[in-house]
Amino acid sequence: MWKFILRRILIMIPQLVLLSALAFALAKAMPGDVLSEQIDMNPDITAEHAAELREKMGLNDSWYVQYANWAKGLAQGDFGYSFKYKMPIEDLFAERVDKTLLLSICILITTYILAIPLGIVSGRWHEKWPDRIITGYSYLAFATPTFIFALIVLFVFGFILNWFPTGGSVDIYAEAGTLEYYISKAKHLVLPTLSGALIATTATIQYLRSEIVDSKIKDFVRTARAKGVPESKIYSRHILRNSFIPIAAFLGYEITGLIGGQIILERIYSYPGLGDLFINSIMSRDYPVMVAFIMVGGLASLFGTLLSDIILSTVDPRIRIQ
Amino acid sequence: GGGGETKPASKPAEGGDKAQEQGSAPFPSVVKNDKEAVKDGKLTYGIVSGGPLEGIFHPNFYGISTDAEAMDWFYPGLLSADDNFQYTNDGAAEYEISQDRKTITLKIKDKVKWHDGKDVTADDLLYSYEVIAHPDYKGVRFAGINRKIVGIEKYHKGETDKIEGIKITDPKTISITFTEPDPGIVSGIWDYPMHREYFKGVSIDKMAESKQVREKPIGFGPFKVEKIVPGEALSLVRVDDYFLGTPQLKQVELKVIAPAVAAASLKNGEVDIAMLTEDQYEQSKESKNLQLIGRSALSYNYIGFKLGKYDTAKKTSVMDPNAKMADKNLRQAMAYAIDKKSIAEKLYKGLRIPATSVIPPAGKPYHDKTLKGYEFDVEKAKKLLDDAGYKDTTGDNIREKDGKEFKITFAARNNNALAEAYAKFLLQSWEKVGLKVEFLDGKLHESSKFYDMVEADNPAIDVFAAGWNTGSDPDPSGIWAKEVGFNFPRWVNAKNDELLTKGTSPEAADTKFRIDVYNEWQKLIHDEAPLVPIDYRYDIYGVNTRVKNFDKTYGTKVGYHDIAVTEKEPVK
Amino acid sequence: MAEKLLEIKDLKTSFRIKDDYYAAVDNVSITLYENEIVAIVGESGCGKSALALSIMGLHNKERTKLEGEILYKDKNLIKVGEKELNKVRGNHIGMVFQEPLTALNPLMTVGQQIEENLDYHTTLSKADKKERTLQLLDQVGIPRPELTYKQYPHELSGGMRQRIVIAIAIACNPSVLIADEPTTALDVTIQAQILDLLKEIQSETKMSVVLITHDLSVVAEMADRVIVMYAGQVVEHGLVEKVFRQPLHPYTRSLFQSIPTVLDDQERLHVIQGTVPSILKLDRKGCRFHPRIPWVSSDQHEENPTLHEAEDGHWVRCTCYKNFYFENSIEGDSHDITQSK
Amino acid sequence: MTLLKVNNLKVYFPIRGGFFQRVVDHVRAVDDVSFELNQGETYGLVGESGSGKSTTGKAIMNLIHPTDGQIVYNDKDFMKLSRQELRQERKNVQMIFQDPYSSLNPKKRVIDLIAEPLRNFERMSPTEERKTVEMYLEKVGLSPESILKYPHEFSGGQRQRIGIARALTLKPKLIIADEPVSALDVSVQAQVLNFLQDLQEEFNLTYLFIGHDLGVIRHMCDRIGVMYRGRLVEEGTSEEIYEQPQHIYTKRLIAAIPDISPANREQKVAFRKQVQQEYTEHSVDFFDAQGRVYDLKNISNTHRVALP
Amino acid sequence: MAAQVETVHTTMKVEKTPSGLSVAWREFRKDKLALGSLIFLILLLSTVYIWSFVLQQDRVTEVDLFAIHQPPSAQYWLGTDVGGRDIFGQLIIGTRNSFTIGLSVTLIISIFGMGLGLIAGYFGGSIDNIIMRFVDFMMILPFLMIVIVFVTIIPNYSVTTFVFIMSAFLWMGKARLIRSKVLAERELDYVQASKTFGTPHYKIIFREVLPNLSSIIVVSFTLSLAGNIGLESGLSYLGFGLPMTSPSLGTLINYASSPDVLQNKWWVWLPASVMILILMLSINFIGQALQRATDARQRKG
Ligand SMILES: Nc1ncnc2c1ncn2[C@@H]1O[C@H](COP(=O)(O)OP(=O)(O)OP(=O)(O)O)[C@@H](O)[C@H]1O
Ligand SMILES: Nc1ncnc2c1ncn2[C@@H]1O[C@H](COP(=O)(O)OP(=O)(O)OP(=O)(O)O)[C@@H](O)[C@H]1O
Ligand SMILES: [Mg+2]
Ligand SMILES: [Mg+2]
Repeated sequence: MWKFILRRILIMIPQLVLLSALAFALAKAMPGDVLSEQIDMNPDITAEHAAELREKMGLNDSWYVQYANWAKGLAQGDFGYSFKYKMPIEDLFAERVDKTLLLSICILITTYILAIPLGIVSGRWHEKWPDRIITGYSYLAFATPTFIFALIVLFVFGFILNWFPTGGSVDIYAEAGTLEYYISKAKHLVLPTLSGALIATTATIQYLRSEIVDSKIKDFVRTARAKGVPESKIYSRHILRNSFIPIAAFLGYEITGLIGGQIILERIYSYPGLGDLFINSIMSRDYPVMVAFIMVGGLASLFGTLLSDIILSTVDPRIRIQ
Repeated sequence: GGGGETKPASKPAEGGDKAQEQGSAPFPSVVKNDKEAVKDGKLTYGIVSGGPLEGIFHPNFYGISTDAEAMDWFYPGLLSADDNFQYTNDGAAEYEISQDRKTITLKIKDKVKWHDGKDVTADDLLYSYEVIAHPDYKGVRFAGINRKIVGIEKYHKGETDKIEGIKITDPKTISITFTEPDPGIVSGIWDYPMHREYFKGVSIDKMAESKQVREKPIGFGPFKVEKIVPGEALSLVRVDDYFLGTPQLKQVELKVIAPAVAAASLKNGEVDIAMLTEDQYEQSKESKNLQLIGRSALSYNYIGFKLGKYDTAKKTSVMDPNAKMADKNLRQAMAYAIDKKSIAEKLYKGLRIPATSVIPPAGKPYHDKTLKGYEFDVEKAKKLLDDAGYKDTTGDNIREKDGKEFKITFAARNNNALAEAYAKFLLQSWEKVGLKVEFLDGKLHESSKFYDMVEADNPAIDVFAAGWNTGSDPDPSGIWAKEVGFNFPRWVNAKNDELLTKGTSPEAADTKFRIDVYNEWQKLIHDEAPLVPIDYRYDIYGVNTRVKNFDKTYGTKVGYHDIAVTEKEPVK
Repeated sequence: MAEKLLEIKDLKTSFRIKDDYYAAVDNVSITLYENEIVAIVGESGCGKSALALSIMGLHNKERTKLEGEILYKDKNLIKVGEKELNKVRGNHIGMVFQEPLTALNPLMTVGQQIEENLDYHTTLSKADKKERTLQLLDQVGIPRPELTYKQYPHELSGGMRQRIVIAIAIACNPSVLIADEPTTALDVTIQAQILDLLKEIQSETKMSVVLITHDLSVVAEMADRVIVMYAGQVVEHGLVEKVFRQPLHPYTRSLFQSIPTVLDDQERLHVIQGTVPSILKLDRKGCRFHPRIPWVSSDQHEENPTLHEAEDGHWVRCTCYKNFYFENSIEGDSHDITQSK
Repeated sequence: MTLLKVNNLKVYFPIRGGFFQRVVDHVRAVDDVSFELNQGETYGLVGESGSGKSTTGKAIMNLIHPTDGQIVYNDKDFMKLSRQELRQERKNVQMIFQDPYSSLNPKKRVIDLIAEPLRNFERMSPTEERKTVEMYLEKVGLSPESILKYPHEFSGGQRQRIGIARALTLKPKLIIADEPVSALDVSVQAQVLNFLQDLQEEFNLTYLFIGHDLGVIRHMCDRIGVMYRGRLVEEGTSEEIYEQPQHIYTKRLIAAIPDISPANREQKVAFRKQVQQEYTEHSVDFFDAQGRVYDLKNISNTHRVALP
Repeated sequence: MAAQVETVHTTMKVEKTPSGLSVAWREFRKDKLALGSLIFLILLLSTVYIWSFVLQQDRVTEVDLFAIHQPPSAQYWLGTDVGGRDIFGQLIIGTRNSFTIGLSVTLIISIFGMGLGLIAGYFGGSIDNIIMRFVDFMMILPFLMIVIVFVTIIPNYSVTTFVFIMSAFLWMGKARLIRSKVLAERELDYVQASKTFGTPHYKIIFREVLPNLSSIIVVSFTLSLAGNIGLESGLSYLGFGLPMTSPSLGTLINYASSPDVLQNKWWVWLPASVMILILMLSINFIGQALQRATDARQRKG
């Protein structure tokens, strides 16, 4: 097992190197740089001054020189410095990553909490009315653009009904560490989480449903029935456990999307997470941040796949990693 | 650019017009509320932004206007200005100009204290210069007139560690000497001190990320930062011994709200004040619990014509007589073809004003009121074109130049929701007078890319639509002088050079003289039309009816410490 | 004869296909007595599994219609509810399936799967259950029960798996064991072992075994009685010695003629024309075998063929058996059907 | 006359493992197997599942590349031939597959199925081709009208015949039949077996008949090789194998065959017990220290047994 | 000898199993929803495509400052947008564009993914290894980010380039799917059989294996078509959608990001949203019916 993980991690290294080079080349291929944006409508900076700043930031070097410098830094554990946010990227990420992760995990968990029972009902009563309703819902969710749904949720529950806060991650007056603080945090998470989760359920529902439909007619289920196992136990012990395997394996891939995956929600709910940072870094040509993002994203998906494989091998005795 | 340049407080200009007269839109620039203020009120201010705050709370380092908007509450400049953007002595410091108009001497008032209780000293201002001019400094604040301080370039190159032109005579007095008597000395110097002691031990390249800037910013304004929730909110409390008097409000919360919810947040009282964009304005117009105030911004949107190239080696713009847009008549015709009024009133719902000159009305007294700009006149446009030899010879309603196909390429930014309609409308307007105009690459461009192309004189671009923030200093050299890189039209004109020099000459210390110079200059621009201003913008604020003394008038004496509320809770 | 255990009366199992029901088991009546092995033989598709699954109530309820009676201890298993049925299944009637790989849950250990049966039918303590399981594993000839107890199905060979399936089926000492082609998927040597095992268990526990197979040799070695099915019906039925000594029904006789055995040295094998008709196309009137023996004229068949007791305890359907002959001397060397357009 | 010689055939499949997924070991699917096929005979390969029967067949067919050994057909060593030569030679050896359902491409019509080998090797006009196909269809007892039908429109036995017709089009001398009837019902099985015998007579075919049903093997084969763990344990005529098995494994295999006569029931059980006992007692004598089968030794002209 | 040459006709007929197409058709006839969807989709799309040729794109995208945000009326059937442009015209052209995009992307990724999947699966070994490592690498690329970068870099950004950019990052799933199926398929005897007849590899791949994957290809095609129709709407929200000269459903829906439009000007965004929904649903229903047809197990009784 450990050998397997280690080997996989070793394989990641060349992929990441390639990825970073690609990211750098792409970043440099984009027109403009971090100063172009700051110049926008600002007559105080002269073009000459801008040129001076570019030189200072090393923006005039060719991409491979910048890449070499960056790689050197990375080797020393330094991700680089954000030109735009004027701070080291580690700190920049550190400030926001927890919020994005928290939101994403809430969404992920809620998605599963919603999708699993729905998928089960749908699969169990396949082609019956509960299945039709759930399938209908999941199509609707699939076809609805996130931002429309999020806006509607926001207006209905935030403004019209006034049940939940409409932006931010926590009430500023709540004292950190107090119960009130955590309640406030939780309240702020409700709407973005729901908006994200309600329309993210489709894949899981459909997957689970078809897995259950498939599992239902498997021979071992018939064996279980022949043993006299009651129907409810047939589901809980036999059908569901087997149907969950692909879902569980999927978890790893889902984690891939956690980093910077909630841009739209974060924007609508003024939630200060990584998503905006990501778009902004592209818009403002903040190369080091862009590259760092690509790297972290790539790393996350690599670990996600690894995690999927590990999960799969732990839940499915047939796949054992030596 | 951002809000750092304009000063929150100054006394009303003598005999100055009220804000209403700055334009034709029906907005007051101050809220009206005669009710009794509630003691120790609490107010929520919404910072409208599509993303989180960057959280760089120091004038020397911040990058985006939302951070600046927050800083307005706790980190003003030392000097106040009047509605002409000339320094006054009402602020935290008084000033004096030397005879030769090369030296400005600031005296910081006694009760001006940092939020940690320490006095704001002359040395703190010096420190600020030492930082922004330092070779390790990576921000963009070392600009404008401040580069003309004696010896500062030497310091900037790292050749010396003293700035020759800045002298401290006593702990509260500082004099700054410039190499030439630039009129900008009374409107454009860097007057944000930096707490030297507080930043002790922080190296300059690490300042922007330091705790002193991000977590515990210290200013000397009416409110001080109590707590920051990174990216989303700040809570401020009043500074009881603020030198202009104890602020009325006890507590202020500044929080980021998404543009999409700004109107709704105002309407249900979630925030008391927030800036509004055009489409939220529509929504908020009807809200009973709101007053809308506005002021015309120090900016204008324009279409520019590429007339030449920037010669990097010679560091000057060079006009190309064969440029497609070289014909003045063509440019004027294109200007006449645009229905600016409809753009302002229909597309922008009256939140914009048709522009007449390249100094916006807010930049008075230099704004030339007599200029009428190019008023919409299709016939005139057509005639101009006909006369200049742009005639439709093929009968397809598209003009040819001397019988040859004539096609103009137009570049525009995609910077807001209406940008597409705006740019498309311009295109159609030109088509209506028979000019074939196409978007560069068939689409609008993202801002960074747009400026990159315009600045690099992308040969494909003939016409471009952009905007400028003029800042409070009327000197337009930064974008009009032939040497500067931002002279995007690459327009070179002897008269222009002359007037620009005149505008910053010692005589220009005389406002009257300067007004005349710039009026003449504005006319020149109008006639030559290297670029044509299209509209001026209004900054609109939605304000809850319980708010009192929120005044956005330029040069107002009413400061943030005067803001009060007349109800305990926001009106819904 | 011993006591009746299970009595199937006029069982008709029909599947819904496109809104219509088609019977795969058509009026089958079988009585199972204590302590005997009854074999059911027939070609693929003649309804053997459908019958077995009907007894266990394992058909998809929505698509299957069961008519007739399956009486076990005076309870009609067709009529009782799911709960009652579950008390019988696995407890009084056990079942062994054909494919030992798929019949076991890949995610549960062998131990868990056997104990699951005990969970629902006994009140044994945990320790007792484990003890019983180990004992069962030993009984079915697993060499190291303690080890196998913790293993997963995929870690076992085919023969071992089939032993586990048997262990599950007999965990609660059922009085009836239904084995649907328990050895078809296995090698000859393993088949012999499994059959021996079944036999051994049967003689130890005295339970009754219904053995479904298509291999007549297996029947010869194992069964006391044999039931020959064709197209959903029982066509011949009797004690093994009698049927094997003198098969009566044309179908049974053809079957015997068509298998190559180690012993006989016939040059050519008999070929039964055609194939077992699908339940959709089946002509349900008259003798169902008659299309496959076209040379026997139709008046030789009964109009409504019934089971006749040809000799004591030896039943055969339709009168055609009396006049049946093989077509020519090289028995039935005719190629079967070709497509007529 | 010897048609095919398999000399010291070895097929090893690598087992990967360790940190870099290197080959750590091999599955010796076929481990040094040699036998010969004479013109016109049917040679049977039997053995339990996984003993390497199919692998041997596939290696002869070049579907699997042998690790080592020679396959000499008509005195030509397949391993030494050039690609082109091999392609031509290969026509003489054809295969019938176990599963009549999966061995016919369900998306192709009968004509395309049967003509496939022809199209690869012969240039024929469409009419010529059609004629040939119809001819072979008739040979296997299917009406020529079936030519435009799809495989799913046929019964298992008919499908197997289509497969056989297809193998015949190249006029092979040797046919490798890998369990050609084990997926079929008894009645259909009889039909196919009879048919294979008829063809053999007509075309003077040689069969390598792979199977695990000992009844079928006995019925079909002249000589039989018994495989166990990739090795031949015994080889001889049908009589020799069935009547006088010498190797303990062969004995066990024979003993396991159920007897069709109910009367012999007790006897059979006793016999099996006896063989089993013999096996437990003496099996060590038949395998070397590693549990590997010994090399074959002649005990008569036709009979070879793996004895130490 | 004569015995086996002679053909014996008997009265018995072998059950005729229906071919793929007729199974699909039967499935459609069973499933009223799918049949309805199919008919509806054909009608809708032919209307849209024909109509969009009648409509002049230039006219539809013309800004009219005197008709901003008009509610539906006789002149503007579905009102106008922020630039006074006719929503109905944009809806028609937008539907055409969005569907064309969805279809093209799906086609490209199907062909490309299929090709690689076939090669990787059929040959296996190191070819498979190389291709799959490439696929793995493509999978870790941050899709959104790279798309945005490309959208910015590419000078002539249009429906065509959009399609290619999207396709470049969406084919991997297809390749994996096809590969896994081919891996299973190539073990089947008919592939082995073809090899023994000396059929060259490329013929085996395209003439033998590929037709047998047709049903799964068709099913995955329809399902991803449904998904790809709304492809640009998310990107439009972030400002990287299509230029206004090519109206799309995404652009129309994105007007809803202005709360005023969302709350008060339903005619701007709702029709496009509904259009996406019904397109997706009907394609989905068709896809599901096809899936049932390919998957006999799920076939309705
Ligand atoms: N669930 C079902 N739905 C529809 N038809 C069915 C179903 N199960 C079986 N059949 C049909 O019923 C007939 C009898 O099938 P059954 O499985 O009982 O045959 P069998 O004798 O067990 O054959 P085998 O030897 O192949 O197992 C066949 O024609 C089969 O196609
Ligand atoms: N491609 C392969 N890779 C690895 N091992 C293989 C491969 N093909 C076969 N084997 C192994 O080789 C051995 C022999 O297999 P083979 O298929 O020849 O057996 P067989 O005698 O034909 O069995 P059966 O009767 O089940 O068909 C088995 O252990 C099998 O697992
Ligand atoms: Mg069966
Ligand atoms: Mg085999």
